[in-house]
Amino acid sequence: MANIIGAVTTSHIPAIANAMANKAEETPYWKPFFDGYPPVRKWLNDKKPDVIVLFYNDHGLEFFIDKKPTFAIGVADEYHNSDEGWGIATIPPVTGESELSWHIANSLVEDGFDMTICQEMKVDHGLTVPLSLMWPGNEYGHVKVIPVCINCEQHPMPQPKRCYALGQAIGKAIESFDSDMTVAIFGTGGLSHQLDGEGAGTLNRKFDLECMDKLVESPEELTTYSNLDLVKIGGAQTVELNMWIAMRGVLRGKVTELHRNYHAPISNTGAGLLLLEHEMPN
Amino acid sequence: MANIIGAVTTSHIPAIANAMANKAEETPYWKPFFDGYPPVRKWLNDKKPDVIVLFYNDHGLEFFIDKKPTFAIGVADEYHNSDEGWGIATIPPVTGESELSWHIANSLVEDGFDMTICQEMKVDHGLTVPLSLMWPGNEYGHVKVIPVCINCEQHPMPQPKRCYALGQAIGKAIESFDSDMTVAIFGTGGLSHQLDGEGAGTLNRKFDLECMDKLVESPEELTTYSNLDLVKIGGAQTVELNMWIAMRGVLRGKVTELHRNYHAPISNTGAGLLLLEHEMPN
Amino acid sequence: MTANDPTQPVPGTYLFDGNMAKKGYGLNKMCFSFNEQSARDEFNKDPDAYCAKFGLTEAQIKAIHERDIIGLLQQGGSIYYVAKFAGLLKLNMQDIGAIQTGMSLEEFKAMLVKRGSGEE
Amino acid sequence: MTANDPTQPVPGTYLFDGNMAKKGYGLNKMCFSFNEQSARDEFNKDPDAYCAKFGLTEAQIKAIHERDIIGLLQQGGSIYYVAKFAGLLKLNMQDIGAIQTGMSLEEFKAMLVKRGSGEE
Ligand SMILES: [Fe+3]
Ligand SMILES: [Fe+3]
Repeated sequence: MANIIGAVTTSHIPAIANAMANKAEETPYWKPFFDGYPPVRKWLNDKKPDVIVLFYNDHGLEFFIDKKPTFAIGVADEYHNSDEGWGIATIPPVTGESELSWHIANSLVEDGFDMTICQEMKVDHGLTVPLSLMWPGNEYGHVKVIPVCINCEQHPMPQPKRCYALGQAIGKAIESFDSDMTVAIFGTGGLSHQLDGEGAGTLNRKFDLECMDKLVESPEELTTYSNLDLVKIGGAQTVELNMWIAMRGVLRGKVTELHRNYHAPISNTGAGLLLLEHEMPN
Repeated sequence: MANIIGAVTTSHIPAIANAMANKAEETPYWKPFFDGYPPVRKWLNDKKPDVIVLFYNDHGLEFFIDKKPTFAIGVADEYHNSDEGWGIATIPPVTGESELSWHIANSLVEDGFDMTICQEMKVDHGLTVPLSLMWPGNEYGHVKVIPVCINCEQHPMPQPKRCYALGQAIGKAIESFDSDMTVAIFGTGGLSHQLDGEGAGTLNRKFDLECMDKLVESPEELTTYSNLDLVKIGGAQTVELNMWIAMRGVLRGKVTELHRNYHAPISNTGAGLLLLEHEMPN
Repeated sequence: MTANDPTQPVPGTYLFDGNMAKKGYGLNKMCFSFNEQSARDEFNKDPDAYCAKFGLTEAQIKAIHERDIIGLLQQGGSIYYVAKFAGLLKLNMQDIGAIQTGMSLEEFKAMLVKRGSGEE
Repeated sequence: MTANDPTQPVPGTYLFDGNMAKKGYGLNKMCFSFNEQSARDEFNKDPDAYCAKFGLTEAQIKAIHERDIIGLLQQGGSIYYVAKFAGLLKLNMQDIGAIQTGMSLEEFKAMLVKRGSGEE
């Protein structure tokens, strides 16, 4: 069975890509954010996971509302980034892992998850910014990435409890894959923020910190929120918490927090970083 | 609440459209097939359902395997047919019912069905042939159609039990829609057939007739089949039975068979026709 | 915060749901096209002709002309696609945050810093 | 029935699963394009150039040349897209049924009639 070695959560906003492009990591504005990352980079370099299962949301690069999937999974050997219209640099191709991807897709559909299965899919900043953050200089070509895309744009969106169940089903699928490869899980996006409306700039530090605690210790509590609850508490785009919740669904047994950072605001968002390991029950 | 008044199952193969275009309905080959339809047409003309929820599968007009949804639902006000590459005539636009469509989509995602929601979607013979069959001369413009598209092309496909559950959830959604409109359900495709491989021409009359019996009296028995079972028993494309099973999930209480026809072969398939009503429990 | 749209469950927020997705379909499709440089160029050359191509309503065209972000949301714009229009105008998320809240950019940023530090 | 591919769970059947979908991606993409008359015309004008455009493998190009339906399936073709190639050749489902089973069209139809009547 493939071995799930741990998980990472991180923000994925485009402003981070611009800060890196402009070498602004050490400026007073960005330093408290970027200072959180070295321990996570070190963990990734030490543990060298073969595969990253990465939960993100597309922000209108690959999917349009002509045909909007609730859950999509990539099953390709390679994914491409592309111009998103606001001038962040396009990053090099991302390596896929089609065999494990198909295994997961088969298992998910068998378990009643109605995936949209993608052999060709452009990946946007939701997926690329975390890779650039973890492997500066875009040195991520050796890592195989499996994109799992959750609708965070158009209501109806999958509820937190459904996203948690998706994570659990993906965990089961990975564990049943006949291989000794190691897998790390990324939950990206969030935390509290609102981009649109007179409520733009909504941000809830207290809630974000509570979420990070609960994500480690009592994730089931997060699954009692509805998406509308999240919008009211943290702002319209706080629904991106669903990617963190999905990530947490993959982990089993006792979960240990190895590292944490929280800084707000970065652009309009509360930026949380977690590094987690779990002890699989036998 | 909207009122589900009954259901119809029918074949949807392109050869039917060609037979109608060539006015071949009365030829010895086609007569036993077309002779089944007048009672169903009469029922539709008498009952005049406002809306048809139509389960079908796309055969490579709208969806390609670059991004293949397990379940898709249309939420548009109009749908267009288009050239499918083998020369069946394109039919006039199909009227949609976006308000009820969105209501169903909201309810389904809330209930944990991971729909791909489509505001723009070309509909192929899987949807258009049943309309042409029920309203000869393509006089279907007054009926509002909600397309529900089930993957029958690429494995992994949703299992029969998942399709039945989808139907049940759609039934619940329709019943919770605040309107006095009437709704009929169409399950299309099937029954036993195989188009590809040395096994092309597989057809299982006995199984088809059993399916029709079970569909009326004991649909749960059909949900114990896997898709692989269906392939083995009736041929590779027998998985289209899933659209009939989904239709049956929508019905509740005592189901009455008002009319039945079965004729095989039509082209490569066993062609079944059923007209069902149900008595909603209070 | 000025608008309290009674059809919206959260004040100051335009939930992008089925109603909005239907209302804003052409507008969002136009903004989605701005992923391509050639589309941005074509829009810049003749905004009205480009809007017409996507069947925008008069209210939507007016909001595009006036760079009225709130107006675009009210007319069914999804923030993800409206952001691409903002990108074309060289405005980032904080710029449009300021525009929508009626603050100066500095005020908007100061509000975020306050909220981020838990002061507010 | 000749082929009994040991990787296939049902003899005479090529389940279109992930392996096949990956293997046949370019081939199916080409056949999907045949929904458009312009694509069919372009293929007819120069089949090899059109196959090259979609990166078909040598085995796939050979099967296209030879109108080898079984070969196309073995090379990852999905019957729904292969049917569009058949349509371009003016072959219908029964024609390709006969080709695949190695029967004449009349034999294939007679087999279907027997099965349909429950005789077989
Ligand atoms: Fe995001
Ligand atoms: Fe079909």
